[in-house]
Amino acid sequence: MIDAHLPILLIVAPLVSAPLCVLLRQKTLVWAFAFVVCLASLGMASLLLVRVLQDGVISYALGGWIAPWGIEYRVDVVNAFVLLLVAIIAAALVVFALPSAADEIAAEQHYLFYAAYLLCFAGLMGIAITGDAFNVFVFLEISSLSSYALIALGRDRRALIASYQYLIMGTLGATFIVIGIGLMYMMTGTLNMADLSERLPAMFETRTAMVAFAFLSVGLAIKAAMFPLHAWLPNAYCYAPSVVTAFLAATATKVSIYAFLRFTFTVWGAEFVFERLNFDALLIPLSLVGIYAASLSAIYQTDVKRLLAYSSVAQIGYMMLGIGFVSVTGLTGGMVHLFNHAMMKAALFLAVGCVVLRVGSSKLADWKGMGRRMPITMAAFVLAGLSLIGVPLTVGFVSKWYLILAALEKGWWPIALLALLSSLLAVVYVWRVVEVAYFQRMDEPAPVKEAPWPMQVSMWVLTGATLYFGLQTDLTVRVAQRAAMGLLGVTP
Amino acid sequence: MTVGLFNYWACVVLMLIGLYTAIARPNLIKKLIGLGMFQVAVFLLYISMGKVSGGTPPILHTSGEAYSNPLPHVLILTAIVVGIATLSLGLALVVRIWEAYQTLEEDEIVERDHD
Amino acid sequence: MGEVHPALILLAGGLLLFALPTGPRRVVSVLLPVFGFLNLLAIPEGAMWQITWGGYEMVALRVDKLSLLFGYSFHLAAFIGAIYALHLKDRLQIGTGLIYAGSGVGAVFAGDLIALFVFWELLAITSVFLVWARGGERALRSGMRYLAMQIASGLLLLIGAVCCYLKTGSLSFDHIGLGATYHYLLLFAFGIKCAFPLLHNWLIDAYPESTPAGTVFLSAFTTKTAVYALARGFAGEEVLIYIGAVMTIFPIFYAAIENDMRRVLSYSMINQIGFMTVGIGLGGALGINGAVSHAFNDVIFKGLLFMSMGAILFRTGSIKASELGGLYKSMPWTCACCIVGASSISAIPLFSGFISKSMVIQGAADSGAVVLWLVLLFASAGVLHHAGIKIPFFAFFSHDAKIRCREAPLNMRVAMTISAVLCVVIGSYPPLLYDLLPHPVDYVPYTTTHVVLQLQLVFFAVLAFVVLMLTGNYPPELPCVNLDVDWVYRRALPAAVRGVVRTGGPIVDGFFAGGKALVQKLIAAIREQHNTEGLFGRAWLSQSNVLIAIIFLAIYLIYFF
Amino acid sequence: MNDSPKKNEAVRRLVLGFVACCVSLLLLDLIVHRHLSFAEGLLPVEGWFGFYAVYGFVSPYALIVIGSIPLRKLIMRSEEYYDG
Repeated sequence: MIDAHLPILLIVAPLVSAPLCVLLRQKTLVWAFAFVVCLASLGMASLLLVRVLQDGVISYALGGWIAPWGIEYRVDVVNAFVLLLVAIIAAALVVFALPSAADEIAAEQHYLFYAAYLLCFAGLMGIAITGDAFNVFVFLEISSLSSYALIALGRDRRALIASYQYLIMGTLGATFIVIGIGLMYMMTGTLNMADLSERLPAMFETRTAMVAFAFLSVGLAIKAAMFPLHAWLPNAYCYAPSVVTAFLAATATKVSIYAFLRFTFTVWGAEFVFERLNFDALLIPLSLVGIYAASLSAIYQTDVKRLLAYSSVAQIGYMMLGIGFVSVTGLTGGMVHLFNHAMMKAALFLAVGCVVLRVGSSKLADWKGMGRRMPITMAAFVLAGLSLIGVPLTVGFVSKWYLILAALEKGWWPIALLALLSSLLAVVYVWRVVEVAYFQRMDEPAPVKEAPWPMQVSMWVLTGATLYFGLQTDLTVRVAQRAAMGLLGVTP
Repeated sequence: MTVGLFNYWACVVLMLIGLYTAIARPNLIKKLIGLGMFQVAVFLLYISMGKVSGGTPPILHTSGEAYSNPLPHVLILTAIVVGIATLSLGLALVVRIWEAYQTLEEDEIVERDHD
Repeated sequence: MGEVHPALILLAGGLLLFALPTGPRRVVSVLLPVFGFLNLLAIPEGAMWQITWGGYEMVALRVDKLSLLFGYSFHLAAFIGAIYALHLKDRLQIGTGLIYAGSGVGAVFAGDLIALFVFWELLAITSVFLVWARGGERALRSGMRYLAMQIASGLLLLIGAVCCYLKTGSLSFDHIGLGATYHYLLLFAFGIKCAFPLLHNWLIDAYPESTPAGTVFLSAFTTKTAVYALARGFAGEEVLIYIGAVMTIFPIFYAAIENDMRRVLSYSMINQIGFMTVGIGLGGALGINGAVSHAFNDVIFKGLLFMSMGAILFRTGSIKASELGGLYKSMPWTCACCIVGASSISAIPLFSGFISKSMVIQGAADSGAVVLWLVLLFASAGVLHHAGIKIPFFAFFSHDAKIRCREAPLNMRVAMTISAVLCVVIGSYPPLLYDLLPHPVDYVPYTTTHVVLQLQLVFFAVLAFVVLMLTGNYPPELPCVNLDVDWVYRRALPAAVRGVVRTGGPIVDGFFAGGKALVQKLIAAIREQHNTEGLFGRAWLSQSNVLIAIIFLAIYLIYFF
Repeated sequence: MNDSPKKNEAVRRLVLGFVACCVSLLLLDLIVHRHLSFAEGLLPVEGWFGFYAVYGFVSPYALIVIGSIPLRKLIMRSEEYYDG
């Protein structure tokens, strides 16, 4: 019985737990509660993926109102995959948060932190699960509002201004999305995605359709931090508490890309977006420019968090590139990279979090001799960094492989070459950190002191995942491939 | 034609005023006001699209007259709530920023952190 | 056992070594190759370990006689190397050494090009640490040059693999042959690692810069993996005969005048690989058998020679022929082992080189290639000169350099003794090795004719050396550097660029200066735009963010319109 | 090789013994029945008396005298060549 209500439970559990956190107030109690909720969500999300892989699409009518009148939650391989990803990250990070948040966030704000964390989690899951266009906006705002609050919890006063700038951009993006959705409703009279996809083709010739898609895609591009709409991201990531940075880097932009995929492929359809509007001719150059510009910026950063933030912008370029290929291989590459990048970027930011806990700074200059001082943490950083570069045996290689294969499939070898060359830039910025950490002596020797074990555990779980999924690509690639086929409407 | 679409033109003008304010004013509160205007313009867009000319309010009564589409109005109710939340969060941030920097001009704030 | 992928024990165990304290680390480092070997014995032939890698099945393990032979050889080398390195407190060398060995094992058991590529790159990345372990600027730079070549090889392999997949839809690693363009990419990829002429310089450059133990590991795996790959993919390709013949000849000229003893051995290594390459090029049962059996023996005797030179370096701190001599008094045991190794590489009957090299030479005769046969015989006499005589003679005898040091440490002596015994045992009882070869062997090395003729060849070559020495015509050992292909990229290219800039007239000058200035400007511009103060690197004000969003929207609208 | 007269004497004997070995090996050629490596007619030289001995002596001698020594003139540089 409870089985049938899995989709809604997945959203309601964290959503309802958030205010409960505020009521509980006591620090450890709140943490334990949040931990249980995240674990339960992880369980439900994995169950959902298994069910979807077995039985196909699950449709859940909210409150018993049948779609298209009521709101429908619709789970297929694509979003089951994203849901699982978000749940894994949330569960791993809540463990990390126990010592890390205790260090970086004022004690009287802890319960608020966990409340906002759960709210953000609920919002992201909501975006992924819903089959209703307007609902996407609502959940988007739930996650965004809570993430503004999460970022503002950072110790540095610059966190406030970063959060404010993100708020302006986020709201602008969300409002663009509302405009897009409103225009779609105006044309078709429905908000249900499945319904929209049936009725929109009749409107393809109209100018309204074009405008609606333009608003939607720009709005989502802002939320996904696609170059050049990424400017809110570096500061937000840099000054937020470490655990928040890791969480947002691994999930928020990824979910936005999911929403972009959903609107582009399921609602509008590849035929309209890519054949009529030629969107790919815009997307591919933009993503390539983004990859290079952001990677170059990453090279010159003096703060490790900012460096990684710019690298995130570059990595989003790779995902967009995969989407731009509009082929099963390309989309598979994009989707796999979405998953893989979440793993490795979370692992990297967690390693930074460990260092911040012990050293109190993520400035590159303070990382001298870190290889000796925190060898275990730096080992994780290097491994995840190798993954970022795309070294074989790591997940990064798997996604790059598919992207390059997709480019070659189309015969676009210059793009394949450019994508390959851009890895060199990743080598440079990862090397900058490694060089400082391993080859520069610290000014005054400090004893070896690692971060507490909960942080180590969650960091290594994610680092291990980057290695495991690099070898055992069965799960990720197969699911991504099915998802890609589903999005393109190709029957396997 | 132009007159028939008057309500939409009004929305567009409001939107542009809001956006212009957000861009042109370095003051953090004025930016929020601009953003608020922009959002409200979008709300108006929704509401006016639900209006059926000559229709009555969508309240159940016996005569079979045309009535306005209630769904956009309901949606905008949600959006208004979201807008209020955004605005209040933004203002709360502005209060904290004022406490930290003693100024509300964005360029000055960035200048102060620049070292 | 038998269920574990053979590379896994060495790879995982090597990682484990980093975590262990010194005592247990020493024990485990020696036990690991033993366990690996036992596991290898239990693996059934033809077993496949398939990993679904995305849409397609990756064959991570393919076992047949060819890969097994190399697998045995690599485990043996890892075992001997681990014993040789026992005295070290440095966990980096032994750890990376065994992971490096594991990568080699993985590569020879790889069933398809992607698995091969993965281990191929792993070989490069792990081995460079053995060069860097020596420490110092020289080793660092040499290691960098080495790594660049190795990575280039890996990239060629990857591109070749992708092309292969797109062309044929399959990635399986079987006979490739030459035909399509991507076949040449693969040949080049293998060729770099195999030290083909003009691509060989990384070997001469890096191996002598490594630590004593590091060079022992290095000598065993990288080039032999390449030989395996050639034997698997390009058996019977005629072009390999010519390449191999050149490889047997040109290094011996260099070796005779080289001062660094380990560099002499590196040149002789290329010479030996030349014999293997010729064997592979000849193809057929005899050629392939000769090539791979010679590879097997080379791992042992070349390792032995590198070990003895490493022991000298370890004890005296020098490895230059001009500074050594007369060490037989101080290091008699090392001297004896070195002579056994030298006898093996010189293919003296009863030593291992004899039973494998002669197969290749006979293969050349069977195919009727007269010139090739003469060349190989020439190279065979030449190798005797540098590796067989020069190495032991200048290190242990010659004029006494008055260096008095202790004999090599016990563990080094044990390792060298094991290798020396193996050289003699395999040389005296060939079926031990012949039974392991991929093709059935009907070749009989020990015929009266063959033994007598080989002895004649060897003795008269030594006689030539004696005559040269007594008449004072042998090139004296001088401290020097000899130019090789690396001169092109270490000296000629930079000098050419400088020269052109300096003398090329105002136009060229201006062009280059302009180009240089342009590049400098470009880099400066990138830095300026992307550093924390620059346009792309700094935080933007929210007003510009909003403006960009709107401009972007406008662009979309105009574009879609 | 002029460390001491005693040692010189030892070296002289060693060389003499070695030369004796070489000569006896050469003479074995007369006794042993040779199997040629090549199929008949391809390289008849191979069957001649002392072919291997001569080839074994000449090739390294030539290698040094006309190979390595001129090569050395061409390519030898000081040890610091690349460091400068």
